Amino acid sequence: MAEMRLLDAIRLGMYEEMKRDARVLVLGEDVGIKGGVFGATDGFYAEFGEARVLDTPLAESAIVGAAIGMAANGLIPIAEIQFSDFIHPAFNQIVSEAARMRYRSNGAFGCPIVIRAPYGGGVEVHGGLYHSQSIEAFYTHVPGLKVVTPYTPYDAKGLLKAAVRDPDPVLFLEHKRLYRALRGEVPEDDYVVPIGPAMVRRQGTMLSVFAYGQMLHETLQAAERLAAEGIDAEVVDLRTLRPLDTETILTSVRKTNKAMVVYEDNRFMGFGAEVSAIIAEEAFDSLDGPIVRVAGLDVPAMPYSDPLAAAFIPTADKIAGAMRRLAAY
Amino acid sequence: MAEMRLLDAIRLGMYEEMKRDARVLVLGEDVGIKGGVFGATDGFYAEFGEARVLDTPLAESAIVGAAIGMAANGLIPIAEIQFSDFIHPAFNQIVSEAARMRYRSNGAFGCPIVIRAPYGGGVEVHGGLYHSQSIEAFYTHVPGLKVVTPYTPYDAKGLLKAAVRDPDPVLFLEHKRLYRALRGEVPEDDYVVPIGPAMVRRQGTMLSVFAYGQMLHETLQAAERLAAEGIDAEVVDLRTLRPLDTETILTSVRKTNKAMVVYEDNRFMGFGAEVSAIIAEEAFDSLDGPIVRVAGLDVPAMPYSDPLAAAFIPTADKIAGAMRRLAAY
Amino acid sequence: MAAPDIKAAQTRHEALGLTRDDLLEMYSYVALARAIDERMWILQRAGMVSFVISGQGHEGAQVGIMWAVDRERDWLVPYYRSLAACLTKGMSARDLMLGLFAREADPSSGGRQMPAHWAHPAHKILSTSSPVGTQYLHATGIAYAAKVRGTGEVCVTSVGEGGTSQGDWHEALNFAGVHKLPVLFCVENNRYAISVPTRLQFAVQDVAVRAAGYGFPGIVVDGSDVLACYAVAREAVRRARAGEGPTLIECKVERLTAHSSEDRQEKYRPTADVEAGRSKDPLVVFKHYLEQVSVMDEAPYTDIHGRIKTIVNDATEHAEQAPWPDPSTVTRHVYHEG
Amino acid sequence: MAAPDIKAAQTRHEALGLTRDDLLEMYSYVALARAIDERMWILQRAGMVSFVISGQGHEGAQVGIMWAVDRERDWLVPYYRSLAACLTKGMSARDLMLGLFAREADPSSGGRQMPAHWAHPAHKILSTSSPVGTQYLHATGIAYAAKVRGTGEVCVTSVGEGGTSQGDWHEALNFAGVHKLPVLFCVENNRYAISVPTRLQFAVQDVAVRAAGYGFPGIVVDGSDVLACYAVAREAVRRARAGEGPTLIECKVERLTAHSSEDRQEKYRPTADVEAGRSKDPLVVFKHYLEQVSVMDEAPYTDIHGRIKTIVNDATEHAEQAPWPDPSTVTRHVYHEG
Ligand SMILES: Cc1ncc(C[n+]2csc(CCOP(=O)(O)OP(=O)(O)O)c2C)c(N)n1
Ligand SMILES: Cc1ncc(C[n+]2csc(CCOP(=O)(O)OP(=O)(O)O)c2C)c(N)n1
Ligand SMILES: [Mg+2]
Ligand SMILES: [Mg+2]
Repeated sequence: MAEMRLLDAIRLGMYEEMKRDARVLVLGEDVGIKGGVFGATDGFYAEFGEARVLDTPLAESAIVGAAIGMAANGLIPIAEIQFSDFIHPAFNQIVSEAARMRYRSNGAFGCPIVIRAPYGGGVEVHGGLYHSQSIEAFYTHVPGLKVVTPYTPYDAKGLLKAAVRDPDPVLFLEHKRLYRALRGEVPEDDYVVPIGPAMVRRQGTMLSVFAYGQMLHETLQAAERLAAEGIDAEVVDLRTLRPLDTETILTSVRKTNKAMVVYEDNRFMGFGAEVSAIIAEEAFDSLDGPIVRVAGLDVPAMPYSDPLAAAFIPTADKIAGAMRRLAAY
Repeated sequence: MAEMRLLDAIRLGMYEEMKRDARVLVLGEDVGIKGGVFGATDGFYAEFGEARVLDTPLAESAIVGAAIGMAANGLIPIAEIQFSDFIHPAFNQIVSEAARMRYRSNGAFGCPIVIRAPYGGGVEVHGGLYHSQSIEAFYTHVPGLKVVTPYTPYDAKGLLKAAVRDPDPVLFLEHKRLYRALRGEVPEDDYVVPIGPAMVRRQGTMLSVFAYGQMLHETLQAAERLAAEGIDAEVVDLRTLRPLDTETILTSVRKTNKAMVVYEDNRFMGFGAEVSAIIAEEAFDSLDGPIVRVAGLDVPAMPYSDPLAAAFIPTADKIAGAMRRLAAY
Repeated sequence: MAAPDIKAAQTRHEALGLTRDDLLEMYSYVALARAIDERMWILQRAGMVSFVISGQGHEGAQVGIMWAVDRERDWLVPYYRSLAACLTKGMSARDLMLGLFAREADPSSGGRQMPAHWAHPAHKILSTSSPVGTQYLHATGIAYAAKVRGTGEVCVTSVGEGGTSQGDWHEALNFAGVHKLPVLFCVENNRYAISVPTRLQFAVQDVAVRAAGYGFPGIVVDGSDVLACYAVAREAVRRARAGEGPTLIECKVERLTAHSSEDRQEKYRPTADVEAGRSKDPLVVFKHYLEQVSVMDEAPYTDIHGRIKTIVNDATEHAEQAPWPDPSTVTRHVYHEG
Repeated sequence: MAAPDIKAAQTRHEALGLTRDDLLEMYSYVALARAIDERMWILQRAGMVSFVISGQGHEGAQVGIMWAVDRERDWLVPYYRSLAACLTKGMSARDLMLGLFAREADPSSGGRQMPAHWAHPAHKILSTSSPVGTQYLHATGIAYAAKVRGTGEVCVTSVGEGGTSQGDWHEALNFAGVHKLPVLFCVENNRYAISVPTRLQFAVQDVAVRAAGYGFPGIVVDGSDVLACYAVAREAVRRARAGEGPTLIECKVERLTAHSSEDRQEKYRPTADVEAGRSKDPLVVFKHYLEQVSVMDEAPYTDIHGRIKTIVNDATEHAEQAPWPDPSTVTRHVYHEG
């Protein structure tokens, strides 16, 4: 069992799936000889060749649109969007086409594609307005699509393999700050982490905090600090954002009676709104306090200049503060 | 003061603005000689000429992208998207460009454009999967964009004129079922309905229901029926979805202590999630019951075949049922 | 295009290796497509169905092109005017009528899509959407898979001339050109995108010239000339199978009806223009050719149109009596049902 | 392109109506752009700034083209390699350095955007984003407004050859062609889109040939030849002002650095290929020309480079000492502040 980074786990997951199944291919910008701008497909070109490790023209709609056709004709494409910020030109192909192929054909045609997209920002990402965005809010609204975002290297490999084997389109979101930040145990064997179930990362009794990606990391740090203050928080890793594991969310809230959701994306209409709305409708009787959202600011995106970037994003400090207030409520 | 339909009020609003200000122009598919597929620009071509009533090539990204450039160089474009379902190819131009021009230039450049889009469905619309959709969830998540959707002909003209005069990009959503369904008083004079404030359409004491567009119509009918049963509901027309009039929402909930939101769009991550989340966080102490959402099904879109379309959409009946349950809670 | 004189004409279909029976079968498809189409309008006017969008005027080009493909092996990624192409590819009149009536047994979508959104897995006709132009990229992906899997399949797709303005159209041609993919990109240029004339759609006479910018041939062909379309498509299919890459085929056709049952074309289209279109009616032009080469006369004509009448009546009654979708199925097939 | 012999050379710039002073000024812009660019890399390597993306190799084409526009009246919609174009259009070295350091006084975005996202309302340089290709449509809209408002403005925009694969690129050329808009569509073809070579980007040798599909001229020009670029742009500007429509200008240039400070080009680009590029360095090529026509010798050279050194040092110090944005301003300018 090897220790590795999230990025390596994703690469390994893809590598194993390409070895296992000749129908699997990767396509995107710079995924070939360069191995991707983050190195997720490093070495694939030499190993699998140009036909299965395809440097596409610079056109995201074509990357997704062609992948849909490839899937219709027997391949299993893993499309890499270089930065999630650049997935928008493919919005119509994802929403109107990939996500609806099965429904509109009454089950006759499917669309087994995986769309990988590095997302998220932070001062150390230096991504500015167009290399920092969270995009899950747009895509989790789309029936027919599945949306996952791993936190641990173990989940990264397991969820990636589950995504490749899934008969429906999966948007696989990878937070850039997690790529190299943490290492974790990743078994060599062929395991999958099922798409769907959330995971309680920290057991607690006084409040439930729901998060994913980098914000889960910040939340866990905040929870540790608060533990020292005697505030015992439960922290849940949502992992799969659609279909969402409502049961695990409600079970946790019914236990702690207080709920908070943390996300990096813009607050208004961000993913936390749905989590909050589900709790407000289905666990109302269990609530002993308001459902709190801690999120990114409602400005177009994270600015580049360090002081502005720092002002945009929720940190362990901000999260801990909000948890303290909710616990004391 | 003339009685007119929503469609006529929108046409009148555009007509008056084009008369008033030579910088205003309309562009889109079939807006010229044909006057638009719904007739919203009927007669404009003859009156204002081809340069200001522009039939564009069949390309939505170009319609919005060119409008952004026109606005940067002194014009005020009203871009018509023929059906809201077809706005998606312009997603990148709207989200990455129009909505960010001001923020990314630190206030140096603006983007005064209006994007009109007929949306929504229903059995009598016969629109199927791609001529029925609600799109507000995607665009209300975008800081820098304003999103409005009128219910009365009076509001339609007033909000349209406010949108044209707004220095920022405004997405103007027009529910197709309201185009010809209702008539209402529309003054000849040059008034605007400000973007922002919501409007209480029905005063009530026992629960608050928030809605907009066609669902507001269904909700008002449901409220009348319930009144006969002694259930006195307050009904609020949100009208402007972004920036949202949080004050009016919270004031109403603090009065009735029960909240419900109705929308035609898919339930999961639909606009009602944000309304619910705001209430759950800021009016928690006032709540005597769960925050209920009544919405469209979580299937890709409204199917064409009548029985399936009917199964998709919330009706006055379904809404009344949910109101009864909440009132009785 | 003036009617070719008999000598030339005879050499035409013979030169193409088409028999008398081929011609009559091709004619039957054009005529059947037209008959189904006309029936659809009648049903819509009678209020029995709520919407119709038509392929009248486009049938000749579609039958000519589809005649050049292997109907078992190859793919079709159609658009909403591809009625004749879908018929030729193997869908039945019943299949099409079930879609018009939006019944449960509609093989295209089970009544979920508007009419004219044809699909059929058994006939390798991919499900398409309403947003114009997206299908070009799906055809490109299908062709890429055919190439890397070595299946020898060719993919035919089509769109109107207005659809060529979409970014996806460009991205598809570019992608397919880079990889020399086995795909036929057809443009059915009927001079209007609803009401928008070509002069406001693009600044060129023939959109086919754009193929040069993608590294493959672009051909302009008279869409009312079934044999000319067949000839062009046959060469394009040959190139595709030989690994020589895509071909862009622009068929000049006429829209013999309004855009759809929602459109009133009198408002933007001069009567003279509509009338002029009639001279390009492929059904008339093809029949004329068959008469000239004495393949068609009273007997086969009556016979063919008699059979067609039966088929259309049967399809209409079948679809009309077919059950509606069960409302409870509205939530099915959002995701794979394991 | 071999160095032109002196006789031809003299006639070249004289034939273009350029004086000795023009040439020296043009050279100064190329050299200043290069000097700022090189300083940016030094600062990034020294860890004083976090990111740099470079225009090295593209400066000659940009200065040549911008020399043909009216710097007061006309518009520029740049891309991230347009450093020299922005300088020539009127931005100062300080303006550019303030952007690199992301300081409050950065006129392009107040430090909100990554470096190389230049903008300046006073100089009619539109703010651009990172998504490749979107700016082509903005330039088209600006040109449409210029046409209907009768301002006589011309709009210049640019993108890399990879950007030509985007749907927006096609939609912009098509729209501009239909309305014969006053716009110069420049493509700076440096043979790579990060690591992707042109053979995987498009199937044509010269992407300029696509202009024929939009009804206007497409010109290929050696981007290391400042005068050739000026000549082509001058004619394109004349056409634009005369209402004759757009021109697509493909400048063959070389990327003399890695894609950006994040890229390691050794992995995908042979050293020989990088070396070959040096022979197309516009700074060297242009200096060589100026020497041949004895416009450049010791004196002006020392003088120009002396001034440039001062300018770059001043701009660097100025930007480095400039205040950071106030965090509280992060929420400003989402909407108009009335
Ligand atoms: C993306 C998109 N925009 C707009 C529409 C509405 N619409 C449907 S058909 C059509 C015109 C298509 O014209 P053309 O491509 O020439 O095909 P034709 O109908 O003439 O065969 C339009 C604008 C659509 N379906 N999709
Ligand atoms: C829509 C979009 N997709 C991907 C990227 C990431 N990206 C930035 S530059 C670049 C390559 C651009 O190549 P080219 O257009 O040739 O311009 P060059 O950098 O060579 O001048 C890519 C893929 C982006 N910025 N925008
Ligand atoms: Mg057409
Ligand atoms: Mg390049």
